[in-house]
Amino acid sequence: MMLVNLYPLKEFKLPVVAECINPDIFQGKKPKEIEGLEVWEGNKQKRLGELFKVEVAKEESVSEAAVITIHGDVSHVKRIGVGMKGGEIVVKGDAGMHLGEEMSGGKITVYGNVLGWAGSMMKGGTIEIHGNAGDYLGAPYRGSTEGMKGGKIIVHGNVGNEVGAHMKKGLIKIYGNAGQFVGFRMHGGTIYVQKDCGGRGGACMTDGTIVVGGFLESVLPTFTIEGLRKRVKIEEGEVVEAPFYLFLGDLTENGRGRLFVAKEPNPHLGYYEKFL
Amino acid sequence: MEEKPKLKVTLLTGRTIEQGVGKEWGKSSKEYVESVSVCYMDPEDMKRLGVKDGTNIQVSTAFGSVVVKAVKSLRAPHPGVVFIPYGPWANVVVDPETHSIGMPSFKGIPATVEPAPDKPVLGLKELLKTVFRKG
Amino acid sequence: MPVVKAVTCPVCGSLCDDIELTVENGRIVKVKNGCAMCEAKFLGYCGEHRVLKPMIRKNGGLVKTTLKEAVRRAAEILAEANYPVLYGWSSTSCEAISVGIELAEEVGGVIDNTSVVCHGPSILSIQNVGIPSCTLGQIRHRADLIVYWGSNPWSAHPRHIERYTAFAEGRFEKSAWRSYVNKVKALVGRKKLQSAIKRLFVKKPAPVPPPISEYKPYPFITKEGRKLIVIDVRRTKSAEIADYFVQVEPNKDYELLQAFRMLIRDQELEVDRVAGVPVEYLEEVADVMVSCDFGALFFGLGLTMSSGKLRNIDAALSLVRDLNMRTKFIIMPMRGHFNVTGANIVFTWQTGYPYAVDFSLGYPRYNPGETSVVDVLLRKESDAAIIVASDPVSSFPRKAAEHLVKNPLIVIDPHMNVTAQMADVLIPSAFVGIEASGTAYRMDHVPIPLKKVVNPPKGIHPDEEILRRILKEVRRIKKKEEAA
Amino acid sequence: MELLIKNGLVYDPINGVNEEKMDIAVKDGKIVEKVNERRAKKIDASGMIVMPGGIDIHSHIAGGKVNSGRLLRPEDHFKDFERKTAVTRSGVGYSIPSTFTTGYRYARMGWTTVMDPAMPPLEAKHTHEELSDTPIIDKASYPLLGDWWFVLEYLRDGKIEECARHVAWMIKATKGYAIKLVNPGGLEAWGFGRNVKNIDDPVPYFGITPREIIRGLCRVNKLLNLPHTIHVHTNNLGKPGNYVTALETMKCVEDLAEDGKPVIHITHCQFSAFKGDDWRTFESGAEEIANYVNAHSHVTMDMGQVIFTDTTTMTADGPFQYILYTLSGNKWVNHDVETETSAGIVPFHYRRRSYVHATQWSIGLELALLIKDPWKILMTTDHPNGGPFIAYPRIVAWLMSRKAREATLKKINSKARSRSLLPTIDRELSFYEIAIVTRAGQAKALGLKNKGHLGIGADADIAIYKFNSETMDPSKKYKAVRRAFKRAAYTIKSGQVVVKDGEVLKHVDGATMWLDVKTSEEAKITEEMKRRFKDYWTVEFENYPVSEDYLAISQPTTVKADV
Repeated sequence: MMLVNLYPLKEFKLPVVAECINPDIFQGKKPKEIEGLEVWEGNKQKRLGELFKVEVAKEESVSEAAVITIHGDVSHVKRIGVGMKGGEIVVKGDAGMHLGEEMSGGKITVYGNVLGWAGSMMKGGTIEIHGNAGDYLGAPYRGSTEGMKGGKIIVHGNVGNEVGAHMKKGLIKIYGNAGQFVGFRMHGGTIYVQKDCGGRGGACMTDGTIVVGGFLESVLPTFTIEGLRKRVKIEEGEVVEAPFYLFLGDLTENGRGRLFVAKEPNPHLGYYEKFL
Repeated sequence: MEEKPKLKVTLLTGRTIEQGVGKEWGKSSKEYVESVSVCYMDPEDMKRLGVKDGTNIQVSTAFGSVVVKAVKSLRAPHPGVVFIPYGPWANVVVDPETHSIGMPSFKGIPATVEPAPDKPVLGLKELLKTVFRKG
Repeated sequence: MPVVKAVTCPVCGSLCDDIELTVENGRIVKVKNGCAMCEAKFLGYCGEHRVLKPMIRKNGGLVKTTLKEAVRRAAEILAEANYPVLYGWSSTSCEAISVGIELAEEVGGVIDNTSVVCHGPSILSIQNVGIPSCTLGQIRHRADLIVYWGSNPWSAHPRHIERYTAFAEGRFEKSAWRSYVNKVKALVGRKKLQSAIKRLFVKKPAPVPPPISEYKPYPFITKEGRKLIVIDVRRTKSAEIADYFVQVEPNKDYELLQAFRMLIRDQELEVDRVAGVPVEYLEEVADVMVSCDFGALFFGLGLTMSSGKLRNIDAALSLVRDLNMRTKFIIMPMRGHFNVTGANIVFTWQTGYPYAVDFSLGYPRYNPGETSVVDVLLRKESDAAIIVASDPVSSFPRKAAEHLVKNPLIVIDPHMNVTAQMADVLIPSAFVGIEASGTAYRMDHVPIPLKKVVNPPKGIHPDEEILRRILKEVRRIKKKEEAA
Repeated sequence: MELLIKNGLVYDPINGVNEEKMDIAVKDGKIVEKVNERRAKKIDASGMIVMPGGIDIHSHIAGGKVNSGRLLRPEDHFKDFERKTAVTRSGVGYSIPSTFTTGYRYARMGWTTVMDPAMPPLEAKHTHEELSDTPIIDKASYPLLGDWWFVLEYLRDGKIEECARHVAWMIKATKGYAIKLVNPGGLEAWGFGRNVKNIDDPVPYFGITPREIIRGLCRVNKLLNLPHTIHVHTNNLGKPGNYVTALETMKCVEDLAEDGKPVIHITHCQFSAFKGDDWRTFESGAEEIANYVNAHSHVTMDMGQVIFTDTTTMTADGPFQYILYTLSGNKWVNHDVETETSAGIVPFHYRRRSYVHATQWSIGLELALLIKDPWKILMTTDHPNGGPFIAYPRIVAWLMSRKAREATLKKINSKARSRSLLPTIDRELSFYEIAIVTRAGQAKALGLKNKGHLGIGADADIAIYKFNSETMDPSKKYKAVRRAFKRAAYTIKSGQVVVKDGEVLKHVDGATMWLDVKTSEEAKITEEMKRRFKDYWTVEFENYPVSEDYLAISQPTTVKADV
């Protein structure tokens, strides 16, 4: 296994674009070669070694995928792990936008917060964020309907708006709160928000599952109540044992999406029980 | 001590024709300043708060606090909704959150309004000096 | 006295081009056909707040300098910057915008226009849904239903209704204005007509439903001909001249729009009210939408800026798209600045993207939220800025403006506006559309020429010319650096 | 500046030159008899093909509709970008490239003249602003006139000469090059969400039929002596069974032809050559169309070839685009233009595995191969409707090589493959014929006297491709043909070398061509027009025309009309 440690040489102020921080790219490269990889700081092209101290800790076998550990705040560094197919990235600090965009395998772990578009257009692999995540987690690029197609994103803190927009497959679990428009226009897959959720959850969804464990201000008028459920399964080995309202929608899109909302924290939804 | 009346409201900011006209006369013009350092309120809300047309009030949000003149809205009723025209005064209190779409939140911001008859409405220069320490 | 006809008004996105100006001794003395904002612009543009000399900040204060020196200093700032912001562009000509984009590319900066804080969200949703639209003449000729949603044309686009919508005269649809006028004719003499109309405008009691708390289903208008509906959180002046007004609870437009989408497909709602409005009432409005021959929905910042932002527009666009299954319906954003549409258009043809374009990697990248100016400022990433024909310090939230002001700031503007007062380099420019010619795009994408009516003050150049000089100087500096 | 291209294998069909090893001399932007050998810059073209610069008779590259398509599709651009270089501007692709990139990409393939085929007159300034920002290539644009209220009313009232004068005025006012008709009558009906069903279905409120519009404008075109014929996008485009409409459209002007000269151009004919009652029974109508065209001489057409890729459809045919939206569920832009026309945009992905798409691909090639005379069927993709123009090298390969066609046939929908006529067609176009369908024929159809050939006095727009046609068989080496056309060895525009080995060396402006149509009775229509102007449009009369300032390089051609 190849272990690479990256230490930021300074506090970044300008945006840095560092697509090269990717286990597939580091794999089999010598420290000098890694230092020589292309990055951009603001409008200047630089080498990775100019911004990071590169330390190759272990270099035993070339066959196994690399593990990259970033020590420090890289919240201004964008596009870490973009398109990665295997290996692992660990960020001990905050990470910038587009973390793990279009990744298809491997794992990214962040012990800190990340900005928007983490796991955007993801196809496989795992992203685990121990802090908060920004907007558009797992959502596609502007104008695109190619949402998340696979893989798993776990966030232990809160997330912003439009989590899992256009999602087709895969799983997003949020153990904190989520912003508005969770699962906007989603077509499949599962999104679980353990705590509270901003409004408009499931807007324009056509299929897939959204589970809200906490407070949801209101359900869109374009959803219809389907029934009460005693428990909801999130994935293999994770079941939430509590009564949930089940809504179906979004009817504006002739959707069959399932929106589970915990009964107990949402007494205002008791209104719907008359339809059951 | 008597507790000051305070009103929880939703703050909208936006265009008015006065601001639109004032803007064309120039941003340092009296017309412009007078058209944007005001807060339109529902007359019932004003009664509740004990302020008259022209009384100074302090509008506060999670992002800042600014003193402007209360003006009786001609578009009432809209209880619980106050309106400040676009401009430097409004900017002190609007929500900078863009939700990653580039646009801050200029409308629908939770705010409180309280009478501030003793506090002055800052002029443009003073306001800028206080906020930016430049100019 | 010479009268210049068919002048285009450089104020709002309606871009009225029928203005007649009387010019006397090189000054505009009379404005015909314009609204209040138009008059203020043409009569007041050259007021006391005009900047007449380039200025540079020295020891904390702005001091006069030469154009050459100001251009040199501006070019230096931009050439040295690692992540400059180039912002504004909606109140200048397409020709100037074009040079601005070339400058942004040359200095590897982020170029953004004011649509980012007005209809940027609309554009983002257009990129998801598309937009069924048309030019304004189509509405004038054909629309028998006009809806303004979260938009107050009376204040922001004063002649919109009269020129293009409810009160305009079309081939297939007659002006609803006439029915008002006829009423007045019977009462007053022809001479007093104008003032009577004014009175009618101000005093006409509109059939306004009671406030939200006591909403009752209201019998819908059975009016023949064109119908005008206004939907807003406040009873604006536009709402008063409407045939009908729907008052929506603040921040609930999304729910209302989605509910309409269901109703126009004859689907049932399980709730009694949406956004504070009883469902029976909404059903009536939905019926009117479905049964019109040609409907037009105009939306304003009331939709793009309230909670839900871009997705409010997503819903509005989807609603209108869905309505086309039943009838002809179009939708159009009410664009504010006179050439904000042009800024989007020029940006798009040159870079592929309508605003928030980042050239730092040498090619156009676009992702509002990431490459948009307010976000760049809030993340404190930029290290210099040039502002052209805009006043961000008076329109951005304080936190964003603070970072803008902290770094070297170049301002090109005819006026001593709020941002200009914070500038490190201030270059006064000519008023495009008054002192300089060019092209602007109306809110419906129709290009209209801007006229040069009078000469600018001595030594004052159009934005285009100033930007060209800066670009040339930047290239000179960069060449020198490369040689060194 | 003088230039000498030596020892190339020259293909110049207009002058009957077929693979002749000869030198081409260039001076001051024109082809000349000879130049001073010592002074001239020399290009060694031995073992290479030399042709006139490519011409595209129908490619949506500029204007409101194209730009709305760009705006609509950031996801189309973000992975296909071009960095700024010392000589070129940056930009993006893919199916709707930004203007600078459009110019460079055409030039890289050796194309030097491109016609934008759909200009809404009210927004003509926009088209010209973009054309002026499209470097290197020469261009022109066709104003959309088939649903213009003036035309409908004059033709309804039988005032053909009045109509002609107004059309002449309009071509001048918009700086246009030809009369464009799109779904004539259908676009006016679309103003109220309707359409016309066939060429004899009256236009609501106007009392005129598409047939009358087509015939009327065809006669106007002749009265005005315009260099190109009317350029027609047929009614019912994109609908199963529409080959009948295409045939009727061609037939309806048969009697207006004289001396065997073409009087109508049916554009992107593939989209109008559908047989069947619905999408299930859909099949190719190419044979029927080809039989008609082979038997008549009054028609030219272009292919509108489909490429299997993700592209963006955009036409002035609002009702067609709406149908495409309902079929695909993709995002949809509609833009109707008052008193004139409409437009629609829908992103579209042509898939090999789709029966309909694969059959469309086949139809385009069937037309090009079954129509015997290459001067009658020109190569286009109706960019970006069938696919982006950067796919031209692939189409050239398909036309020249049975093997190339078979390679693609193998990968398409099996039902489409079994019904395709392509396996029964052995024809393979020669380079001489390729030079016709991509250059000479295009120039002839457009009436461009100085383009599409390498005779003395012609514009020195020249493409040189690295393919030795003497030693290599394009039928077998079709991949080499593709490579050669993708990156021209040299592109010469107005006598300047602008591309070498597929790299752009120079950013130069191209000209915008337009017609200055002189009517004998100089239009007293102005007063009349001014009056009606206010009724019909929402801009002032004097703000309507496009001034020459909007054209980076203005290149008018004077045309003397018979009215």
